[in-house]
Amino acid sequence: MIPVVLPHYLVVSAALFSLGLAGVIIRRNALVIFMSLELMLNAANLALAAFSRYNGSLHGHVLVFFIITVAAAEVAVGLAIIVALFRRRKSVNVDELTSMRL
Amino acid sequence: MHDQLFWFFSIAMLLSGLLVILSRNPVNSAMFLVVAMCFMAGLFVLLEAHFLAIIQILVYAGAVMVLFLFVIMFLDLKAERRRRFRILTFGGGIIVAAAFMVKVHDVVEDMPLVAAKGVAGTTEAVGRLLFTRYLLPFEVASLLLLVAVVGVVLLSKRDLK
Amino acid sequence: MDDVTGLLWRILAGPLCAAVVIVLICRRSPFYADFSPVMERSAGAVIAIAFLLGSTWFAWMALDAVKTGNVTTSPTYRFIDVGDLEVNVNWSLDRLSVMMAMIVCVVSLCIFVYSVGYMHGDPGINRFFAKLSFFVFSMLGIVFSGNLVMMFVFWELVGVSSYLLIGYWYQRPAAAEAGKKAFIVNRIGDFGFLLGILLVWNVTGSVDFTDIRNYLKAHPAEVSGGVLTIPALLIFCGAVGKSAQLPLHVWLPDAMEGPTPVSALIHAATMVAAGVYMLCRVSFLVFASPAAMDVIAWIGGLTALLSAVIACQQNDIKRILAYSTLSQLGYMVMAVGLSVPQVNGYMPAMFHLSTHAFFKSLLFLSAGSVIIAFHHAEQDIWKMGGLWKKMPITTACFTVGLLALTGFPGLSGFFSKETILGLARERNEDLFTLATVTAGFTSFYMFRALFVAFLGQPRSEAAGKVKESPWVVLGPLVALAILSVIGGYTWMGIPGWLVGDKGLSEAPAGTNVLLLAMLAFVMGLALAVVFYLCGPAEDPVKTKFPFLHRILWNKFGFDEFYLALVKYVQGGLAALCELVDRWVIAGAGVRGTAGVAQTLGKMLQLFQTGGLQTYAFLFAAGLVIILYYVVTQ
Amino acid sequence: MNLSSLKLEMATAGLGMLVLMLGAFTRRDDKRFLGAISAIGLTAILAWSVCCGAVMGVGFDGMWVNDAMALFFKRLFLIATILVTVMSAGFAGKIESGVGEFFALILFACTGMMLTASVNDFVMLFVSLETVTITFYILTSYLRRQVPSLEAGVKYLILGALSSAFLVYGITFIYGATGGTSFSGLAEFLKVNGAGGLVLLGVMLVLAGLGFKVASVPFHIWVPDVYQGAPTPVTAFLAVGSKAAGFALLLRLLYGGLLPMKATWVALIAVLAALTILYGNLAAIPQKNIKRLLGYSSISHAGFLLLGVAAATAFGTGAALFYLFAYVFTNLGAFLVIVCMANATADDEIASYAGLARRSPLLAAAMTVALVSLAGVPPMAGFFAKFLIFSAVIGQQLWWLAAVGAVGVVASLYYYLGVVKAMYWQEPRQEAAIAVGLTMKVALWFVMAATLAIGVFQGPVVEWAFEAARELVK
Repeated sequence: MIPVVLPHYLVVSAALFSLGLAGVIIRRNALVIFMSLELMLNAANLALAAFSRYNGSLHGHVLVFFIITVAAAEVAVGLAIIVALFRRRKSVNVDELTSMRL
Repeated sequence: MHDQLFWFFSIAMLLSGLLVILSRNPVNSAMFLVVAMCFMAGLFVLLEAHFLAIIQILVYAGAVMVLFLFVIMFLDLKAERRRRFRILTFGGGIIVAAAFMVKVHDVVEDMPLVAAKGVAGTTEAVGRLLFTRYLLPFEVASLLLLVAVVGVVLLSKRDLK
Repeated sequence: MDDVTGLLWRILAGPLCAAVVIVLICRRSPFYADFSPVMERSAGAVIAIAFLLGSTWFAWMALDAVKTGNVTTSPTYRFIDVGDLEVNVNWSLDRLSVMMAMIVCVVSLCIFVYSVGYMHGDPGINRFFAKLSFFVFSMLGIVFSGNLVMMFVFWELVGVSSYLLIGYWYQRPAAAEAGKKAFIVNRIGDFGFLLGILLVWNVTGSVDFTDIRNYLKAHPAEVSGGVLTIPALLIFCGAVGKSAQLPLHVWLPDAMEGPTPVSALIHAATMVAAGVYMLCRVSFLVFASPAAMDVIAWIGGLTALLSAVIACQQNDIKRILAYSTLSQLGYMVMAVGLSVPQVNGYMPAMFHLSTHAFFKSLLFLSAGSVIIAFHHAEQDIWKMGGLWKKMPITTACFTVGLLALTGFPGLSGFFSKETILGLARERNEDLFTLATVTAGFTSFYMFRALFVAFLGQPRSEAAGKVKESPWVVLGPLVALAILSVIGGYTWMGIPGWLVGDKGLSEAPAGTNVLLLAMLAFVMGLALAVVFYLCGPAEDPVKTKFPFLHRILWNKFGFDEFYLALVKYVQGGLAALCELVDRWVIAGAGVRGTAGVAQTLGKMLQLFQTGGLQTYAFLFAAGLVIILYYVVTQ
Repeated sequence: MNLSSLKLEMATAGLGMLVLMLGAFTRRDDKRFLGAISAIGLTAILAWSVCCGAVMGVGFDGMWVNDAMALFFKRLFLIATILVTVMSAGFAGKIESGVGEFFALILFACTGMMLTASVNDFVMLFVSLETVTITFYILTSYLRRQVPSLEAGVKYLILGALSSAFLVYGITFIYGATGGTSFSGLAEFLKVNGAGGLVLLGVMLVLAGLGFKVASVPFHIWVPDVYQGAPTPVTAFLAVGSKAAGFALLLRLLYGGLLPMKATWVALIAVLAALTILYGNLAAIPQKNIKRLLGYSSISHAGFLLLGVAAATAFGTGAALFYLFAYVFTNLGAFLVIVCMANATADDEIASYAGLARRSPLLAAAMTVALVSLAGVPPMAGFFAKFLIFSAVIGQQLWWLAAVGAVGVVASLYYYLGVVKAMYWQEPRQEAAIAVGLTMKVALWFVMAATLAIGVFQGPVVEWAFEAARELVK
């Protein structure tokens, strides 16, 4: 078995990112889309931690810290908007959000 | 040991990730997301990012995912009804994601290999960096959190005052 | 050297102040409640005319100052200054600009006075005068601009005011549509103009007329070999739009939806001539590129012929004049293209421009006088007829204008047209032939209009009840008629003035040209006499009249050939030109462009499905495409 | 270099907190004066920035840079925010709850934008950009009783989060390749190693994130929907503020970090600019809703701005800065009219603008000035902006770009004039005159005068913009 090095972590991270991307595109439920976005951010975190390890600096860790902070804020705001939308529309499906088009 | 754990955590995390986007019931998605995050914390530990592993569990799995679950319960969301399968969106999504994956893989493959350098991401080390060099963004993040708090309160207030 | 910058400011300020003052005070207001009706009805006209008189006076002083020779202007304000690009507010004060300014002022004055009569009782009369004054301001701005950028700015302002005035009667959908069309078509040309300006700047490093001229003089080697062809042609694009040359001429006939004084001032005498003026202004640039001059000459010549042919089959009196304007503008543009820099320079073009300004506005105003007599309800010449008895002065004025336009000896148009024809004879035989044929058509369609609309018997009930217009309308007509008669004589000095110190050199081709031109005139006249003098109720070219056919058959044996020629060739040609005009150029060119844009717009909107998933997909797909293009190993 | 170099941002954030506090302690129906406080406070900060010279230089370990361009953008954001608060005061009647917070959030967004102007590090870029973006998520969905606002909010939220994810991933790769997060470190790396796969991938992902902010094709897709649904002052703020912030970051990154790979990004931005111009202008033609129309128009203006960036000279950058400045006044003028009209007619359909000239000559005039300036007709500010951009492009001999721009300009006339035509030459649906409040009147006159004045006496602004650009490009 080949030893695990940086590219392995990066490929895992890219796979997770792509999973998230696919989720954003194919899912209808706004909440699940949001979860997929979290997957994408997590993929970035993983890559950052890996780079930090192999670059020998902790800047990546700090960046992860900021990403987690921002993501938490984003999730809070996003869920609030989705809840408000649910109250008006009784649905969280994004494919029903087509009152504005063309 | 490190390598075996890496494969275990990675494969488990990716599987949970896959299940997040494939579960029809949002509660299941959320639960798989929590699982994925816990495996991710494991990977962080392997990378000697101890501080990150802890806040990954505390903030993500603990706070963020609880928020998700709370909202799902609050809105009383049921599993999605099976609907017309939209091949275009589905296929498009898969193709784009795969294309992205392939591109990143190609790029990563060509990277020069370097050995890991032993820098441990302890709370102390990260904290020192955070409060010296990264003080400015740290303060800006506080403004961001204030905005988020104000916004969330406003948007989710039930009554109109 | 006298610095007369202040004088120029005063010339420009007159109409602008008039516009501002009218907008500000001519309305209902508690401050002068008792005078409100006066303010609303007639104050605008008085203010506009008074200020314009002032400007005319100052323009005359400027002319006087230039005559003595020792004048200069100073740049007053730095307009743009960014590194390599520096534009000052500076002015051109020379023989060319003061003469153009005088023409603009004098013709405007006549038309302002005339408008008092023509627009009588119109509720928006103050608005009308404000816009008209604003137009005069912008036009004078073009005339005096000292560099290309300023000229472009005023150029656009003129376009805007023309747009506003064409659409003056906003109750008519056609008027709004015509205004928009004029504006958009003009902008296509203007964009070429703008690119041309930037190219000239790129080549010579300046946009100032004097600097460019000096640069061209100082660096003959660097600008030879066609470097200036593209810039000159792009600048010519601006003239193509504004002076309505092929293929952007489509807006001008539609612009006749505006009030007649507007048609006379803007779409006959001044604004459309701005393209020609601009070419003369940058003549040093145009003359530096023989290839560009050829293109210009041919476009001018073809426009002249095509429009003259189309005019033969028009029935709306203003449209006939509009096509005639196109045709005469074609002459001027052709003259620019054929100019001989060393001899008379742009003189022939500007000479024709000035005489044309007089007689064409005269023709339009006479037509307007007829339209007044029909209570703004009729413009079809086949519903008129017999007007000469009831409206002798109008008829006389129209005839004077007509004779001047067709180049009848002794009137102003004769001299200027002879100059152009002489030039063409000398420089390009093909274009000379073209121009002479055009002259024949010109005389044909103009006499057709005269015979049908003014002579013979009334063709409709309304035509029997017309009355001569009041003197406020006739006064300007007479003034312009006098100018149309005398404008071309040597003692008026227009050609001599334009050539300046170099002295006028006589065209050698004299009698020969004169003879051919007269032949064309007579042939056109003869044809018109044959077809129309006898007062047919309908156009014999369209419906073959048995009796007309018989007369022709009996009296002239070979006139059969002419009839066929007229009927098939000319009629067919006119129809074809009309068809090309309507469908190919207006259709594909203007409506088509809009149509293509509409369709494309609709297609692009297909992306905008409103579905979030689609958006996310497009976002990611776009990114992936970029990644695959840029990030290559 | 210390905290005093942050004084403008701190003052703005402080003002926001003050408004937040005051909002909590005032009666519900008396919150419009908060708008006045915001506007006056911002004006004071603007005056302060002009009077007392800022502390120039680089600080916070190279993370923060105060130079002429930063100051240019900060003033630009202050001016835009002042106008937006005035506009919001006119709009406040439509906000059901949280008027005070609305103003506070606008001020916080302004703070975020001002931060972006000085960014010189990817961590700072990410955090300040997110501050702006998250504030806009909230502002966009502020009318939480109205489905369009919420729909716009969700669309903006999800696509915005998606673009953030790409941005973050890009920063990750750049960090991985260069070992640091500063722009200058990136430039050093590129100079030594060239643009290899990993760093190039990262740069492209970051540019995609910024492309989302400036609404460049293919990351523009959110614009029409969000512009249409968001509360009008927020749309206006998005159109000028958020876009300008994106350009501030883009310029800073291109010249601070990516100068060694200039050839690559010039080609990329040139192509994207051309596509953006064509897309925005062509898709705008069939529009019926004025806000949506301005959404497409804002895409096309992003294209023209990118044209200036693609010229990649001090001239081109200066032209883009001037364009932004002109665009702020012009576009906000149009949105001021839309706010007044929405108060009177309750919808944003272009058909409602028919005969506006007779119902309110001031509104019609202001709208015409704005649209004509957007279309680039002299002597309005928009004309000189376009003129400078085209000069820059032609100066670099990018003929095809100039040609595409020309096509865009001609096409844009078609839809701008459509609105003008409706206002002046169509019968109004109803004759009732439209009342305009005093504040709005003053704002309308000011914006009209500014649009004209920048066009006619553009000297000082041009000088200012070009000075900033020269310092940036060097």
